Amino acid sequence: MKSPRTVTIAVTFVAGLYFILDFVVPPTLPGLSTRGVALTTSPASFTVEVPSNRPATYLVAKDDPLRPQILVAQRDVMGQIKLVPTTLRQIGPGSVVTMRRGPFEVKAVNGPTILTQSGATIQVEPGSGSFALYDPATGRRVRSATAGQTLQFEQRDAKVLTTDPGSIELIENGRRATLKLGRQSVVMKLSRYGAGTEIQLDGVRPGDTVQIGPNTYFADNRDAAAQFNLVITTMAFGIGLFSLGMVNGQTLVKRRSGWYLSAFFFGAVILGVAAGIGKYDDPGTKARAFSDFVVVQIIASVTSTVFSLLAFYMATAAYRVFRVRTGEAALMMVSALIVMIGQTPFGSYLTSWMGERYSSFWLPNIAAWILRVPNTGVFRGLVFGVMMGAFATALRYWLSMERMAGD
Amino acid sequence: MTDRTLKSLARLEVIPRRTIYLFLFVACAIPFLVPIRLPLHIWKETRSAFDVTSKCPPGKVIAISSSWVSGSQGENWPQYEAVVAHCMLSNIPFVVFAVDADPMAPQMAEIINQREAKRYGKVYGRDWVNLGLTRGAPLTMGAIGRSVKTVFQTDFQHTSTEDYAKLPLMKQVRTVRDFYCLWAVDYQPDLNWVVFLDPTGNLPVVFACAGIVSPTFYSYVSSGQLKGLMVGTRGAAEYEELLRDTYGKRFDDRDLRGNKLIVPLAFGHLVIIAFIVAGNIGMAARRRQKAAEDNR
Amino acid sequence: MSGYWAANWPIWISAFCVLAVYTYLYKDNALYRVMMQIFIGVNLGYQAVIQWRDVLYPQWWLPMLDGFDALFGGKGSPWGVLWLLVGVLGAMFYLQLSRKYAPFSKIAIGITIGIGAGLTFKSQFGQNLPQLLDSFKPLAPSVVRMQPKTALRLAGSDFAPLVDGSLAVFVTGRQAVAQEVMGGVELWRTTLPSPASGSPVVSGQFIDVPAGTNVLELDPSSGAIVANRRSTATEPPAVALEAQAVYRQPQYIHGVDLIAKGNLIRGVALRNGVAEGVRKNDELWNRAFAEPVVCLQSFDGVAMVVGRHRSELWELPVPQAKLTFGDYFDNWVFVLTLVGVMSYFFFSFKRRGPIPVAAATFGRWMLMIGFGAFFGNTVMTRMSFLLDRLMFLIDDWLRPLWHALFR
Amino acid sequence: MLAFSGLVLWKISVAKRHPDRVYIRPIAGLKAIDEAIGRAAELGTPILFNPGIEDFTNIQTLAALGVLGHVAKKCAQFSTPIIVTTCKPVMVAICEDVLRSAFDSAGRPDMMHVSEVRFISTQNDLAALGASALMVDRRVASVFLFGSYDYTSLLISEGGKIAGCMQIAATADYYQVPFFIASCDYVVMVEELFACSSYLSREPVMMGSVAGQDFGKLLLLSLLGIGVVLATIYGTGNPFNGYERLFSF
Repeated sequence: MKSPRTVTIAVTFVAGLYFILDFVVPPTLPGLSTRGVALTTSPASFTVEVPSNRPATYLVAKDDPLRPQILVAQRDVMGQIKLVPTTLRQIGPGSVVTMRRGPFEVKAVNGPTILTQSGATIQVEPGSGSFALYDPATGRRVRSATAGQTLQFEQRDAKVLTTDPGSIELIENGRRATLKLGRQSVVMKLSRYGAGTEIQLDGVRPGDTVQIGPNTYFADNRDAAAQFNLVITTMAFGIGLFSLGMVNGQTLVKRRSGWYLSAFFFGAVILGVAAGIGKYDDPGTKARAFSDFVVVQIIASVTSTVFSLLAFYMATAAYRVFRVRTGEAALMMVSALIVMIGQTPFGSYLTSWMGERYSSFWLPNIAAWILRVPNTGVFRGLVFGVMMGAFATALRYWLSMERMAGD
Repeated sequence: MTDRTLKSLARLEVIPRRTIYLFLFVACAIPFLVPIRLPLHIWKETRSAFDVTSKCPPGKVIAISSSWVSGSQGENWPQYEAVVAHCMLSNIPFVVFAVDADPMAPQMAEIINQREAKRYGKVYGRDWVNLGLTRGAPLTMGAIGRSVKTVFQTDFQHTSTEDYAKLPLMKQVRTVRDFYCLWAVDYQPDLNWVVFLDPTGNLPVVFACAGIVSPTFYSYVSSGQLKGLMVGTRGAAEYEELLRDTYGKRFDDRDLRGNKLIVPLAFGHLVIIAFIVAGNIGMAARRRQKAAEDNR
Repeated sequence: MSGYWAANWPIWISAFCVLAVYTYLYKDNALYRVMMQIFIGVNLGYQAVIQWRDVLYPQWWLPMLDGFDALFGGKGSPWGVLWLLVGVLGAMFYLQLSRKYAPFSKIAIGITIGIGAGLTFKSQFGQNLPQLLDSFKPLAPSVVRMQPKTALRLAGSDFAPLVDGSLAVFVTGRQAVAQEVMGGVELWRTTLPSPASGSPVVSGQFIDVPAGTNVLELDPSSGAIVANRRSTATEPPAVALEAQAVYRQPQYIHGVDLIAKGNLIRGVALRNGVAEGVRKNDELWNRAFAEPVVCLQSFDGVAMVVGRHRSELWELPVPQAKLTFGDYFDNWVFVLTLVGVMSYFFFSFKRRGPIPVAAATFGRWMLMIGFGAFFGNTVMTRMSFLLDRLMFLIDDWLRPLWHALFR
Repeated sequence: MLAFSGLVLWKISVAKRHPDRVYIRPIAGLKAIDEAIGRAAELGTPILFNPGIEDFTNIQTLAALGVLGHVAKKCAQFSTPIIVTTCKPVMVAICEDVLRSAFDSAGRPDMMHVSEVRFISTQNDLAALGASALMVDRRVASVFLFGSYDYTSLLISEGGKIAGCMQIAATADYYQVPFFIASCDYVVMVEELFACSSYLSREPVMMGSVAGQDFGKLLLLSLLGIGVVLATIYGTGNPFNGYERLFSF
């Protein structure tokens, strides 16, 4: 089969390429970006249509107390829907957003219109499910506004019609210029060190050195890429289940030796599934109590017991390996013994008679020295070597040079 | 040396594994039944961890990232216990959270919190808050630093973190600026805490880790990225010793796990060392025996 | 006794699990095998539920449903439908089970391998670069004393200049000059109607410059005079030119305090341990400025030294550790170990000559010391886990039993 | 990073043109592979291969798969069955793929029937104990432990020791190397793991990449030299003031 092989090479390359580019490519490409010192900005704006109301345009300008904070509904890693702040760049015509504005102080209320201290007017829509006034101090909903109150309001389910990213006036190579931002422009604020951080247009202040250019999308999609990776590897979990089920099923059906073990296995799987389902119940319920029992008394208990088996193995392994056969073995033994004794109370017990003056020869201090100095040297040496090995191996696999599958 | 002593000594070279297992088991069990005390040497990493925590000014909280579960409770339990006891003894409020951990992690931490709170008369919500579990390190770490309540909208019992009647402590916990320092207690704490939680690098970060991974962290302590290090049970026992020195009577009347475990630990090490020495004596004896036979 | 059983039966189950695993230490036996199968089964069933509920359900299934919902008129992003494709890709793993379609499973495997390779570059580089830079250790006391470096020259000022973000405003006589402090680009220069009599300050969105009894309001982006008003009672009276330098130190860079006297500036340690071996009030460096200092302030990793005719931005040196003989010895050991270990792992060079051979041999020795230290450290951890189980058996299981039986 | 990739690719191309010019130092543990497979063939029992505890996102696992391919080919020559154990479900598919291709290329597709890939548990300690049990049940002659390991290294290798298997281990997880030294017959240390598959296959691509990797290390060493000299002249950290802010990961 030739074509799957070619396809495989291609997808391997592309999958790796994303993560490499994400690492290498800056948020905006240096060649295509403008760099200068900002003077003034004209604010970005967007037009939305809310249910039961006419389209309205909002400016995203600083110093405006009614400047809308744009939120979109998104699922977090736990699957819950949360309102997360977003930027104008990430919403486009058609997006459904929630806008939070305020807090503002109410000056007067005139029917459905609220006049704020700063002179702006707000149209209240009584009875509309998509509009709500809040008290920012308590977070509770307020039915009607009265003069002197400090309030905040939220407009849900607003549909974005158009967006205007705004423009910026800057000094570029000693000349003044006005730059109109594109819909996907990224504004980076450069700092004395490093590549800079992305900021919003209204966060630009006179004197800031900014770099403006097209979005390279890699940084924006980092979360989605991680999610993709996680999902696709988790999907392979079923193969393990299937393989184990096959092996145990065959043993059970054909009554091979140890078939009773397989019977226990299937029983245990059912128990495990039940415990897993119970885990998501609220604390206090029976299912949850059962799940906690299985997790704490069986899974946790066995896990830590298996962990502790290693202490025994360690003892026999140490007994076997630490023999003064060669100089190297002796070195390994001595350093292990010092570290072992130095970490227990016996260490200082045996050597503290030397007094403070020779405290650097106390066993705990020698042990600490071994850990801090030669051990760090060895560790770094190994790490650098491993890094190089990992780079080379990764390169071979990425470019499908490795004949792993023997083709 | 006679041939017979040599011969019996040479048997030390091949001690059956079950004998070693038995000796180890018994040696570790004895100190549990017969109380023994040994003096402790306090390593400078532990001392600096203690000093950092002690200096917490009023109005600040200590953040503890407790991401361990029963698998590593042999070391992390005493460590976490010592840190919590320290916070409660010196009336420092703290918040606990777990990032990218097993779902059991908040419960494990809460068992210890409740036990210590009973002892020192502390109240949940006022003296500590357990914020529960979240995922997505290292990006989440930065998000916690920017706004604690955005990441943790509820605590581990689903109480809203803005419900100040139930959780008055959350009134003063907003961003990383409200933290005095971060303790990360885990089998292998994530080094990303140093970089992501407070990008300015002003927040002291202290790790409590398992002994096995500790060699990787010493270099970060010497470079100042970590302000202290609590290594395994030994670190926990030393920390308790420091608590005993500082708080005297209020702490003195009991043993936490660190002090309980450090003596059996020393005995276990001693058994292993004894067997290593025995093995070498056996090897030397056999060599000599062989040389004597060859000469004959 | 019945009360004992009601409270302690879970402990008995736990203890039974622990002891069943420990029987393996004596001999491989049927009880151990059965228990192991049960643990494997329980764990697998539990994990299967968790993988679905914690990963696939929130991160794949729900977003996909949201996508379909959006496609048929719901809100949200229709792009979620693409997760269906991910599902198809994930299903390709299962083609491995069929002989005929097995080559197609390589596409899914290729993607995952590509991701693995791509991630390696980023993770290895990110983890190890700081390690490399930290490995540059001095081997002898340094011969050069580090001094602040001049990063930028700026305009002079009669009064403490205003620094707001990256914008700095200097006033000399009837001139006000705004420069940004990253590259020194001049934004504007304004001639004032009367000589300035104090430091400019930020007030709302404007910059206030005191001039006699009046206050001039300047637009920060163009320097245009927006208003010329009498100073109000709340504004402090204009400060006369001071002989002593004015400090404004919002940031102590690297834990260093700056002290100016006449035209000499000294960097002094703010506290003990700013660098290893440095004590509070130790002088770290001093440097003379060309003229008497009017104002000294620090921000963003630099210090701004202001004189009447010119100002400079100084990059401050990192405080150097005062190393002792012992530290240099440690550094030698560290560097030699690192080099030795790295050269031990050269594969494609034949080792010729005494130096490479000696380096590799030394590296191997140090490697053994390092391995010994790893071993010693691990013993402590493993032993702790064993003790934890012993403590469970003795304190949680046997002691209550003893009490129930004999008290 | 780009420079290093270039170096590797250049060396690979050199090795492709002049395969004889590239030298690779023999790695002690690898010579034992033939011996281990031979032992299994004599006894007529299977060998067990464990590709570590990680999945393909760990580069060591990928290196181990290279070795698995080689071992499988050798096994096909001797008609020795292979058991592969793993604790990552996704690795089942990948390992089967490697085995199938290796057997096909050795002209023994029938070997797939006697060999198997066993997923044991997602919990890696249980997987290690399960593998130890398999070693006893199947009377495994030789055990190959290649790849990334954590604390379970001793769990699995002591299991093999108790079962009396001949064991060859290789890992780049340096913490585990001492435990393998303690309980295995041959240990391929740390980085040597990455050179393994090159040494075994003697393919120009692999040899070249190892040579490139060595040049990369030489580059790193010279950087280190320059850095140390600068640090000695200027004192700690100074020429690199603020370097950490250049890289925001």
